[in-house]
Amino acid sequence: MSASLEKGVRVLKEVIDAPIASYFSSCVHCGLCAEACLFYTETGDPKYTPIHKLEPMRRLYEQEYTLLGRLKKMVGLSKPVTDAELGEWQELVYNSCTLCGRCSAVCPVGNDIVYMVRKFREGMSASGNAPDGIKGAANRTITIGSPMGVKLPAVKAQMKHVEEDYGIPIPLDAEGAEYMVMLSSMEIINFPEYLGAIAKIMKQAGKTWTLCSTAFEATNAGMQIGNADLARVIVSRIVEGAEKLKVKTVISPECGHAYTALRWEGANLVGRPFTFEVKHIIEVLGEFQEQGLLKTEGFETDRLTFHDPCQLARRGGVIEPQRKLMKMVAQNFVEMPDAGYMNWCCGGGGGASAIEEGEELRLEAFKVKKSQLDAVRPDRLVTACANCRIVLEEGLEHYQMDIPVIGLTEMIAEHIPDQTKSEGA
Amino acid sequence: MPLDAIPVVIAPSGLRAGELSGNAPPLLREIAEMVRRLLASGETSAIDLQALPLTPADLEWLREQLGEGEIAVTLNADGESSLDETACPGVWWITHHNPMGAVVSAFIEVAFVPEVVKAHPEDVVIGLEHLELLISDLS
Amino acid sequence: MKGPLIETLARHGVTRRTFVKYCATLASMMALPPAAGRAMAEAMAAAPAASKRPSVIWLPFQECTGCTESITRSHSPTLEGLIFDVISLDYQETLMAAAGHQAEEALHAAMAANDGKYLLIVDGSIPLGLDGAYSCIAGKSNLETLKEVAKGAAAIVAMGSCAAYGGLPKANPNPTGAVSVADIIKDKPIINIPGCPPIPAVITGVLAHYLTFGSLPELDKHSRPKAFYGETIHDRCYRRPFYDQGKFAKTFDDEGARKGWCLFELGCKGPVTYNACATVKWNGGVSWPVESGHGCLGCSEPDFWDAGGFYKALSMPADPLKLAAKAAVVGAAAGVAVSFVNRGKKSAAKSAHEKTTLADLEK
Amino acid sequence: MNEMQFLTWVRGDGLDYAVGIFLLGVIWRLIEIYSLGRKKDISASRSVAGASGWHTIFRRSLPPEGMVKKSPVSYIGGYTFHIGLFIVVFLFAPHIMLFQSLFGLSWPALPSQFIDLAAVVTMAAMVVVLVDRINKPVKRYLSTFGDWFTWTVTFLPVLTGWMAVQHLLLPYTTMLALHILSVEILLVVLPFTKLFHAFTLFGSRWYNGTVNGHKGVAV
Repeated sequence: MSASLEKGVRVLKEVIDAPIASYFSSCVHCGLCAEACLFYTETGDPKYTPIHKLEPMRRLYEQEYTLLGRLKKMVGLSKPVTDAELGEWQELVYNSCTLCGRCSAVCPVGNDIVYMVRKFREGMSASGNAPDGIKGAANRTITIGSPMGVKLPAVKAQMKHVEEDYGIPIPLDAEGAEYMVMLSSMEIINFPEYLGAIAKIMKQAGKTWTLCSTAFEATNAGMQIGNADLARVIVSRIVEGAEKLKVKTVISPECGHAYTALRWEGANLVGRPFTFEVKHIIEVLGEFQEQGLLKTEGFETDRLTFHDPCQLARRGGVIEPQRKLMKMVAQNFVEMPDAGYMNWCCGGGGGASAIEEGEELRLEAFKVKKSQLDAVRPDRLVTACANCRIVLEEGLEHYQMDIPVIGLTEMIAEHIPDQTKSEGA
Repeated sequence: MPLDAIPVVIAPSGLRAGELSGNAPPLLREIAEMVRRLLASGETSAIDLQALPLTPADLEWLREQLGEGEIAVTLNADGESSLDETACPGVWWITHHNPMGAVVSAFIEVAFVPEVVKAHPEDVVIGLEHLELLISDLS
Repeated sequence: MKGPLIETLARHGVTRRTFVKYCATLASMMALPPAAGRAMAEAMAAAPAASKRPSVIWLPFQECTGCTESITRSHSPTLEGLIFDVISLDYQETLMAAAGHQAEEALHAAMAANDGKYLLIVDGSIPLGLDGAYSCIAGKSNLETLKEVAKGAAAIVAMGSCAAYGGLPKANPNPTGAVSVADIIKDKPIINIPGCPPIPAVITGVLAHYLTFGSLPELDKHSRPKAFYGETIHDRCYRRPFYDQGKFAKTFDDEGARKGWCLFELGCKGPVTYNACATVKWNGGVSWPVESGHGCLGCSEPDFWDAGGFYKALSMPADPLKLAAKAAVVGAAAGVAVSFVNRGKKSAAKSAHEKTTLADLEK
Repeated sequence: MNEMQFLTWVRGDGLDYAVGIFLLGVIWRLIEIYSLGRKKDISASRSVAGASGWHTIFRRSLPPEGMVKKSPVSYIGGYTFHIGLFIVVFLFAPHIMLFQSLFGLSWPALPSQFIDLAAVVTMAAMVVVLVDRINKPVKRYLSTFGDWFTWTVTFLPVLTGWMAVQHLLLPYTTMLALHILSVEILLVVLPFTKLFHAFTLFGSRWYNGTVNGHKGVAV
C-alpha cells in the first residue's frame, strides 16, 4: 500500500461515522438516487448513480468496521481498496458530483448521500486523488489567498472603482462594524457590481459594514476538494478577521459553497462556536426587506426566472427570501419546474466547475437546466451564486440560448432610489 | 339434552352454498343417456350425488327439475331411506339416512324399480314359510 | 343374494336391504362408482363357507387394544363388526376363545394352511430395545413373531397409528425403541390405517375392498387408502367457513366456542391431518371431535404426539423465545466487542492524523 | 424425516435458532453501526418547523414531488409489496396468534380471502420490481448477488405461505413447514443483508433529517 493510499484510508477511517454506517446498511440498491442526479438523467450512464460513487468507501467501511466485512476480506470475498480504484473513482466523486444534494432529498431510506460524498472526498484528497483543477484552486487559496489568485491590491482597486462609480465609500477593516462583507474572487474579477450593490443597500439600510483586508475571500477550495485541514486554514482567516474587527455578522456573498463552508462547516472546522453570526447576503436582504430597511422603486418588466443555488436552498434552507425579493422588483417573475427545494443544479457546484476535463460532462448535464428554462422561456435568469452564474453563462452560450444571467443582489440594488435624490426629497 | 339446546350455529356449508355451480345441468343429459340404456338393454345405473361437486343449491335445482313422481318409498333399514320416483318414471331419487337421521349417501338411480326395493327370493321364501305357518294355524 | 354372511346378518336382524344400503354407502365413502356398492354386497354376501373364507391373522404388539375396541365395540351390533364374519379370523388374542398353547397352535395351523394367502393385521408398534424384550408373546419377541408371520402373508394391514408409524410407544424419548411395521417388513404390500384409533368404517372399507376386488385400494405416500385419507380434516370441516372469516374460539368456554367457531387457535391439527372424521364421523355418525367442541389431535399423522402440543395452534411455535435472552446477550456482547475494536481503530486513525498540507494533495 | 417431524422441527428447534440468530444479529449489527458515533455539530442551528429527524422518519415514506413520474415502477411496485407484506404478515389470523403468543398483543385479523388477495398482489408486485431490476440499467448495474438473494428469501415466505393456504403442489403440512422454514431463512439473513434496512432506515432517516434540520432544511 502506497503511503498516499495509506493516508487516504486512515483519513477515511477517521471520518466514517454512525450516519455513514447507517446509510450503507440501509441502501437497497433501488436506484432512485440516479433519477435525482443530473449526471445520470442527462447521460443515462448508470455509473453516475450517486450511491455507486461511494462504492470504495462502502467496501472500506465494511472491511474496517463490520465483523462480517472483515471476514469477507480475510477470505478474499471483498477486495481491498486500491490506489488505482480511487483514481478511477475521481471522475465519479468530483467531476460528476456537485454536492447538490438532490439524491439525499429523494432517497427513500433516508440516506444523506451527499454527506457521504463530502466525507469520501476527505480520503480522496488525502490519498492524492483529487482532480488537478480543484487542487490548483486550493493551492492558490492557501498560498495567495484566493482561488483565482486575487490579492488585496486587486480588491483595493475594485473598491476604488466602486467608490468612484457609486459615490459611496467602501469601509475596510472598520472595527466594530455590524456587518463584515465577504466576497468571492469571481465577484472581484467578473462581477464588480456586487460590491457597489452592497454599498447602496447598506447605505439605504443605515447599517455599518466593512471589508476585511486579511479575509475578503469567502470561497473555500479546501472544502470543495474535501479536506478539513485545508478548509480549516481558509475558514480560520475569516474567523480571525471577524473576531479582530468584532463584527456581529459575517455576510457570505452570492456563492453557494462559500456559505456552506462558513455557515455550517466553519465552526466545526475551527472546533468552537463562532462569536458572530453568518448570513448569506440573500438572508440579510430578506431581513432588511422585512424590517422595511430595503425600499425599491420601479420594476423589471421582462420575464424573469430564478435559479436556486443548491447550497443556498436545498442544502442551506434559504428558499423563500429570494422569492419575496424577486417579487419586490420584478413584475413578470415565473418559476421554473422543480424550482426551490428540488431545483436542478447548474452542474458546476462543489468544485466541479474548476475541473477542466469535466467540462464536456458538465455541458451534457446542463441539458436539464436547458429543459427547465425551455419550459418557461425567460428573458433573463436571476440567481444568487457567482459560480452558478458563470456555469450558467457557459451552458447557455454552448446551447446558444440568449438568456442573460444576473445576480439578485445587484438587481435589487438597481432599484434602490438614487441616494442623493432620495435624501433631497 | 336435545341437540338444539346446544347453541351451535352451523354456517351454511361451503361459502357458495346458495350459488349454482353449473355442475347440475349436464347431469340431466347423463340421466337421459342412462334412461335410454335402461330402455334399450334393461341395464340399471346410478349416480353418486356425494361424489360430485354439487352445492345444496345445485341439488335443489336438480330435484326441482326432475320433479315429483307417483311413488315414494320409505325403507326402514338401519335408518330411514327414501326412494322417490321423479316426474320421469324410471328415475329415482334415493337418500339413505343413518339411524341418527344424518344423510350417509344419496344417489340418482335409473331402474324400473330400485334394486333395494325388490324383495329377494330368499326373503320371499321365508315369507312363504311364514304364510304356510299361518295357514296351518287356520285348520 | 345368499351366503353365510347374509344369513349370519339376518340372525342379527340385519336384512338384505340394510346390507345393500350399507354397501352402497361404503362404496360412496370410498369414492367408488355406485355399481361397486352392489358388487361389494354380492361378493361379501356370497362369501364362502367357514372353511374357505379368507384367513386373517391379527397380531397385537405394543398396543392398547383401542383399535380392536374401535372396530368391535363402537356400536353394537355393528355391521362393521359383523363384516368379520366374512373372514376367518384365525388368530386374535382378545377375541379368540383359545389361549396359551392352543392359541399358538391355531396360529401356526392357520399359517400353514393358508401360506402365502392370509391377510395379516397388526396393531401396536414393535419394540426393538433390549432385543425386543419389552413385548413378547409365547416367549418370542414381537419382532420375531412379526417376521415369522409376515413371511407367509399376502398383504399386511397396519391397524392404528402404532402399527403404522410407531405411535404413542414411539413418542419422544421412545423408551422401548418402538418402530412401525413398515420399518421392519419391506417385501410385502402394506396398507396403513392410522388413527388412534382408526375409524371403524375405514377398517371394514379396506377389508371389503380387499374381499371384493382381491386387491388393496389406492394408497397415498403414507400407504393410507386415499379414499379415506385423501383430504384434510380442515378441508372437510363444517367449521371451515369460520376459519375463512377469521372467527376463532379463544377458549373452550367463550362465546366463539359456544357459537361453534373454528378451533384452530385452540390447537386443532385439522389443517395438517388427513383423515375422514369430518365426513364419516364416529359412533355411527353421531358426532366427531370437532363437532363435540374439541380440536383435532392429528392422530392419523406420524408422530402426532410430539407435534408441539395438542392445545397449541399450528401457527404457534413451541417456544421460539427460548434462546432469545441468550441470543440478545451474545449479540450485545458481539456488538460491544466490535464497537470497542472500531473505536480503537478510529481513534488510532485520529491520533495518527497528519495535518494535510498542499503537498499531500499530490500522490 | 417425515413431514410431521419436519414441521415439528421448523416450529421447534428451527424457529428457536432462527429467532435467536435474528435477535443476536440485530442487536450486534445495531451496536456495530450506531456505536461509531458522530461528531456534535457546533455550528449555530437554524430551527424551522418540520425540519427534524423525526419529521424525516415519517416524511420519507412519501415520494418527493415528481419522483413517482420518474420511476413509477419503483414507487408503485415498492409501495404495493411493502404494504402487501405488512398486511400479509401482520393481519393474517394465524400470524396474529403467533405475535400474541410471543408478545401478548393481539389485534383484529382481516378475512382470509382478503389476505389471499393481498398475497397474490404482493407477489405480483415483487415480480414486477424484479423484472424492473433486470430491465433497468441503473438497477441492474447496482445489483449484486445480495440483491437477487434477498429478493428470493423475501419472496419465498409469501409464495410458500400462499401455496400452503391454497393447497398447491405439496400437502399442506409440508408446505406449512416449508413456509416456516423460509421465514426462518429470512430471519437469519435479515441482519446481515440489505434487508437490515428494515431497522436502519429509521436511523438513516433520522440522521438525514437531523443533519439537515440543523440547517433549517426539511428534507
